Amino acid sequence: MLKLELRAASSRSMAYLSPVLALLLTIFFGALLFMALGKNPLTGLQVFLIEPIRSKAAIAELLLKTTPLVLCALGLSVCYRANVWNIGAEGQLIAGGLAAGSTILFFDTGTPGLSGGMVLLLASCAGVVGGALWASITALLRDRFNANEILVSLMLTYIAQLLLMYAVNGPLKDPHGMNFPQSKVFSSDYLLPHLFSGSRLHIGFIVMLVASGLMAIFVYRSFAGYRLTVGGLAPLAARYAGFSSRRALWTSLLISGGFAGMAGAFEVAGPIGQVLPSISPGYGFAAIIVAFIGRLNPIGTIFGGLVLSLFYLGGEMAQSRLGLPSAITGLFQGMLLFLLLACDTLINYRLRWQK
Amino acid sequence: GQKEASKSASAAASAPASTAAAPAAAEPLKVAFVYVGPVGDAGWTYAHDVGRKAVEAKFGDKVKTSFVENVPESAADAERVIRDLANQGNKVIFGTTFGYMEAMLKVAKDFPDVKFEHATGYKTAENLAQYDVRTYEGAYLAGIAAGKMSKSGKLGVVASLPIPEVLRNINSFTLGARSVNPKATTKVVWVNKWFDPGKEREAATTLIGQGVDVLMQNTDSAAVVQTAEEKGVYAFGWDSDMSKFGAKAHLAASVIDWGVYYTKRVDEVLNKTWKSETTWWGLKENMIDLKAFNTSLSDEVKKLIADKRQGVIDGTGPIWKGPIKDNIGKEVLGKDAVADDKFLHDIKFYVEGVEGKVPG
Amino acid sequence: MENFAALIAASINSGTPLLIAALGLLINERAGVLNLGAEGMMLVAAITGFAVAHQTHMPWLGFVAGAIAGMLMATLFAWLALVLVTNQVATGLALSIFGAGLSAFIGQSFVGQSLPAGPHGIPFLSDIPFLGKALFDQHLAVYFGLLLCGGIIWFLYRSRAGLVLRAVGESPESAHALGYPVRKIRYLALLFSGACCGIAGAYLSVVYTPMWVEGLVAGRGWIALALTTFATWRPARVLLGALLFGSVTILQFHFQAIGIAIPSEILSMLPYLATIIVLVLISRNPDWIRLNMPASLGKPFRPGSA
Amino acid sequence: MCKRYPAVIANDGVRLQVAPGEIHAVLGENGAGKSTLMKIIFGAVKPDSGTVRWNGQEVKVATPQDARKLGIAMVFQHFSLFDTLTVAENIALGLDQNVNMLELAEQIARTGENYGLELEPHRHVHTLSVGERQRVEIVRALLTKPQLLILDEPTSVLTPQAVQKLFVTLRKIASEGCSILYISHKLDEIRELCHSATVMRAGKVTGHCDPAQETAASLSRMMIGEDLPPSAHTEPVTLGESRLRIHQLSLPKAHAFATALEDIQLELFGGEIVGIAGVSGNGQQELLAALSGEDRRAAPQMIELKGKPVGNRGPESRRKLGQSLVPEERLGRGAVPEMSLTANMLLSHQHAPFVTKGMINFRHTIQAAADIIARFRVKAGGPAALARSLSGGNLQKFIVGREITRQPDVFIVAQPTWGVDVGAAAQIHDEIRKLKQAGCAVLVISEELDELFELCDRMHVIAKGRLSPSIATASATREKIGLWMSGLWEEWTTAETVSLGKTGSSGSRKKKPYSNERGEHA
Ligand SMILES: Nc1ncnc2c1ncn2[C@@H]1O[C@H](COP(=O)(O)OP(=O)(O)OP(=O)(O)O)[C@@H](O)[C@H]1O
Ligand SMILES: Nc1ncnc2c1ncn2[C@@H]1O[C@H](COP(=O)(O)OP(=O)(O)OP(=O)(O)O)[C@@H](O)[C@H]1O
Ligand SMILES: [Mg+2]
Ligand SMILES: [Mg+2]
Repeated sequence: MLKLELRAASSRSMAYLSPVLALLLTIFFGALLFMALGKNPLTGLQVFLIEPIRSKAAIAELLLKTTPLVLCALGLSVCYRANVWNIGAEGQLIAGGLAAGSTILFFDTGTPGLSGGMVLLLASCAGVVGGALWASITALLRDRFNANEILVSLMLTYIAQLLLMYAVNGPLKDPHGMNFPQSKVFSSDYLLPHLFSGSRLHIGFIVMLVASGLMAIFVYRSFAGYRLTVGGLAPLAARYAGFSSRRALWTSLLISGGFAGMAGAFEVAGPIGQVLPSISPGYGFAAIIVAFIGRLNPIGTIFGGLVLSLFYLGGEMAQSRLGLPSAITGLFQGMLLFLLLACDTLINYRLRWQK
Repeated sequence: GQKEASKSASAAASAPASTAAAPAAAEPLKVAFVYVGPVGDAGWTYAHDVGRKAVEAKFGDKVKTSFVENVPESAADAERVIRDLANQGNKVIFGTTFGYMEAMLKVAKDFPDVKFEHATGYKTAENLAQYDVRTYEGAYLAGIAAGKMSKSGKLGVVASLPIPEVLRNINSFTLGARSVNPKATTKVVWVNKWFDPGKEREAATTLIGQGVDVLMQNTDSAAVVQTAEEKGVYAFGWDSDMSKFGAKAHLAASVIDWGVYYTKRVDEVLNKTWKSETTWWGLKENMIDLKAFNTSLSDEVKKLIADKRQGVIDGTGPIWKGPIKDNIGKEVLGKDAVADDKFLHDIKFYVEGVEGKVPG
Repeated sequence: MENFAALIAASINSGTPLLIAALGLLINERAGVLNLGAEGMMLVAAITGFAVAHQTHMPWLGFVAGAIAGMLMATLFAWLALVLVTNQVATGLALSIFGAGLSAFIGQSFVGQSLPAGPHGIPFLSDIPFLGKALFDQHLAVYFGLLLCGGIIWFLYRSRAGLVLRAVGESPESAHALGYPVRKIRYLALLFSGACCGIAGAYLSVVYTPMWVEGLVAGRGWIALALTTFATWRPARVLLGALLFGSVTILQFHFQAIGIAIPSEILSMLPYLATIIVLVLISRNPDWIRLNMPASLGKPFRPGSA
Repeated sequence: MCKRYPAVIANDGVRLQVAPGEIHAVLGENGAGKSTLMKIIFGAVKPDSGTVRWNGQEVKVATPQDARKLGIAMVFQHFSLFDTLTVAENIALGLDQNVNMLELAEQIARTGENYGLELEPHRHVHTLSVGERQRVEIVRALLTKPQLLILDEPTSVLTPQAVQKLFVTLRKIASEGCSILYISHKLDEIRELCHSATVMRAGKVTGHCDPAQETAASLSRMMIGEDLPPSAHTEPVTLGESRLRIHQLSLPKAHAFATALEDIQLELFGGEIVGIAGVSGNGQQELLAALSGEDRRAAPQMIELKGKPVGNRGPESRRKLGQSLVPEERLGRGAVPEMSLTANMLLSHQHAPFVTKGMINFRHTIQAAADIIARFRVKAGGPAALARSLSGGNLQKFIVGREITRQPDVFIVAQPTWGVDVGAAAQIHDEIRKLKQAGCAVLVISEELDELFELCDRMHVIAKGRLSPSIATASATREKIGLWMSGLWEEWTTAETVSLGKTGSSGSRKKKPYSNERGEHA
């Protein structure tokens, strides 16, 4: 029988190999799935994995979608490092998007006021603050009342969704929009500048890259990052060292909410360009997987984000090119996360044949 | 290409040439549909897909239709999908839900030789047309049946989102009912979703619990019909025939026939006469009708409905003709005034007989 | 009066899937396993149950299929969390995400399909005025839920197996030292909970909304998880909580129908707000939680690594 | 018996024979393989090879159920009790057949009477004292009517008086024909109780003997394989100023399973080592948490560090005042298992140049970790080794080293040599004495009386959350300390404690009441 045996020290190489292995296994099972659906597995994989990155424009789309995923995952990584199980990035993203959208709408009145750049800066800040505020509800209830953050943050996601619905049905509704539940379209001054003409990839992508770098420094070089990590790995050791678990809770949730809010702001001020009743197709949830694939490492999340973004686009391609259901994306996402967890076992254990 | 829906070219080669003058040996015209939900077998998207099939049936191998379903309304995704469809060589693209408007506007700019058709919106461009259907006419006729069949005089509507279209439908339904039973009242429950059978069902159950005995819904699933069947009250099919979800409850269905419009527009593209315009068709153009009558409806009721229908079509009996008051007593349409399309597009109130307050 | 009976009936109806799922989750949590995958299990069970009921025209078979699907999902979880000793929180999240994807995938061709309504009510009793309508005009699964609750009370507090289960949740190390097969017991508890979540999922797709749509469960799995905390892991309180949540779900529509002028979006928030409020009220007292919560909840156990 | 673990051979061809009615001791150092052998006999661990013969018959004991069927019962080194269940339920779980709870309660009462092990069946275990829990374990074992009773270090948590009581019970059980396998580190106990002994070292049997015939020294030679290293001699030190003063420290329970602290008085001067003895679970953890700053509920003046009220201050501000503390749990509290030794340095080195402007100076930290590894002879794969890859003793040396290199004025250490081998223990004791020489005030909290008698100048005893007056080690006896461990001391009567208990400016009081005694001891 195959037996697991604890390694004396965790394997460093396995920590990096595990996501790769999980990805390969996912692709393997994916190929089996395509076969089961009566498609040529090679064509299937080609459409699912290669098609979305065939052209420059396609790659720009991939990177565009990577941006909110990575931003959310950056914050979630910090949370999970600190053993704070925030699964409400989706709600924080919505709150951020709502705040940023409201800010832009406030200035975008047609009369000359602040410059577009200024407004976008303000809107991004509003997004960060909005997301952070939304996350702070979770932090507050956990801190003051010991309420489980997993459930609270999730319930707040549903509530944020309805709040957004309320906003676009009420205060933010476009007065000239035939009473449809959406805001007016922002004037082009108040949209994030594009990086290349002809693609929708906007400056938020650069911000995301910079943020990943900064977060890497925060996590691995700063004492504040160290405190969070200790709190997550060994809460008692953190207490012994004098690191406040409350502070860790608040810091990680605020960082996480801030980044998710930023992602929401960038979506609203970027590709969407107005406030709609739905501004995210579940980036906040997919970011959970991104964070894990990225090893809770800020640079790693970029790779995780690319993979998940590829899955999203691949699912769309599989639908439009092969006539496969788009739900295949969710299946691939779930499969990847599962296989990753299974492969992660190999970091601390080795496989042995035993009678 | 997308979901290959047309027959293979060789098999269809011997088929008789259809109405349009086909350019010799030309590639088939590629026509794409973007759906917000899954096709399923009832409701909004299903009705569009019936229309798509009508296009196929009519033009055979001159066209090649395809669709992408479940495209979220958030502009970020819709834009990419529509752009991809344009890149794939589709020459006509139908976007079948309001939420695609901005995305189609943006993509239309970049593909001047592709014709874009957007449903239920209001923005147009050189190559972006708008089309919609007067669903409220169906609602009005349903209202007549409801007014006649209700014992309690309490009607209910399970509603999606408080946009003018839905308010118009609720109001027209009520106007229809009160035209035959002035005491009839309508209760409205909003589920804030276009498609959520669970909530639609809970809402319907609640309404029935409040004594409502005829239900209408302005949502996309058949859950309301099903619930009505279970609880022994009446309901209507919406957008498509839903009688198979409740044979006893299903009084009739307000059925949309998008095919009328789709075939006309595709024909125009084939003939190069396509122009960007705004179309709002209804009973007159056969784009909507109350169909699939229940056997329990008496001939007298059916006759009444037929008469009113004729009145709407020939303009002798307009639905929105004053005096009409809103439900707080303010007159919104003076005596003998007939509402124009602008008025209809701007409805933000409940007419007299609808209970409650418009949300928002 | 009639209204009120209908309200009670609707609340019971909407509380039932919560009750059955939460009772299952209570058992695995009592054994010390935290399974956040309830939503995923329920989704997969819902579509499986629906598909089977739809194809065979036998609703009861849908329930069986749902239970089996739930058990298979639980097995997947067990393999990771018990055998590979993965982090239970992460694994549960994975199960939920995977379940959402898988159910949408399986359900693709069933979207918008529906099932006929099944038989309802207890003969004679359902004819009693008021009470009949309020209590006895329900699907049989509702009464199954009540029986299950009673059964679990007996099992946990009166049977030896229940004692062993509680012991495993309290201290798997001690239970292991005394020779109890901890992993096997936990696996059985997970299977039971998978079956319960499966039945709850099937109830949603076969009885409650006899129709399939993506995401049909709509957060009920999570609310069921919150219910176990709310109930401080006591079955009788789960029953109470399920009814409470059931009625909150229904009340939002009721308020609209009777014309209470609160925006409907805000009313739709009620169940989620209620979950948060209840969590806050219950968790406020750490001692209470600590004395009631299975001490090993969510902590991985690997035999022989004491 | 052979049993191999990845890192060690826990049992290497072990033979052991026990006669009916015999009390047989198994002794050996930490990690010698005693518990492993017992678990194999009880079916809780599967051996790699080897056989068990029971009454001359070869038997297969695959599970504890099998063992109980044969008539083998075991009381584990670490209690296997369930806190939130009642005594009766706990006992029922140790029996294999379904029992009626009422009958069981009766049986418990009867057995209790018979052997002097009284218990209330309906109480929840978390409300019991450690001694009572031990009784639950023993009653549970006895109710299976065993022919062989295994006791793995049953006395490590008992007061000397309770140990005597237990011995009476054990002798009675043995006299009824039941064999007993008795594991203990306490050589005098073994010499008093046991008829025969098997000595183990590093997984092998190194000898059999009649313990009554041996001396403690000869026994320990068999265990360790060499003579105990002589402890380093230290020069007498003159007492410095008051460094740590605990004044009327009372803390309610932080949670249901905790012990409340009640009116604790203690004063610690530079250049002395003070010990706190006591059975575990009597408030040591709570006191330590209050002293470390992990528990900040105390009023500021209840704890004074070098004259500054710090009762409500956190660990880092106490470190800044010159306090170092070694907690009893190494993995998880004293060190983060999944982090490198370098990273673990930062737990208590949060000041420049380790951390400057919020950023970690890794070069300096790695160097400091490497220095500790070298100076304290820590066996580790370098500063990058994960804490969990170190053996218990080596990790303890690293942590003690880490705290000592902070050059503290006050050094508090809990269980300094728990599970540490003799060599390492001697090294740690030496380092502690060196600290004292350097004028540091040292507080040692330990359950090992031997250790305290060896190290300390004076001692307190903690019992039920209350702290006894201090007593000079030289005038203390085991009996007296044992008595105090059960909470029986006369309140504040001795002269020295009266003077210590008085409030007033402690800084001015340079006179030390017992410098002579300490001098003698040293
Ligand atoms: N489950 C296990 N996995 C790996 N190694 C183990 C395991 N259990 C025990 N060991 C190792 O086996 C050796 C013997 O352990 P054992 O517990 O039998 O010692 P012991 O003589 O009882 O020591 P102590 O006096 O500390 O109780 C030790 O080195 C220990 O680290
Ligand atoms: N359960 C276990 N599984 C795997 N390795 C272990 C286990 N327990 C201990 N080890 C490893 O075995 C080695 C010896 O550990 P152990 O704690 O038994 O040492 P020891 O002999 O007791 O030494 P010390 O006296 O310093 O405590 C260490 O490298 C440790 O990492
Ligand atoms: Mg041992
Ligand atoms: Mg050791």
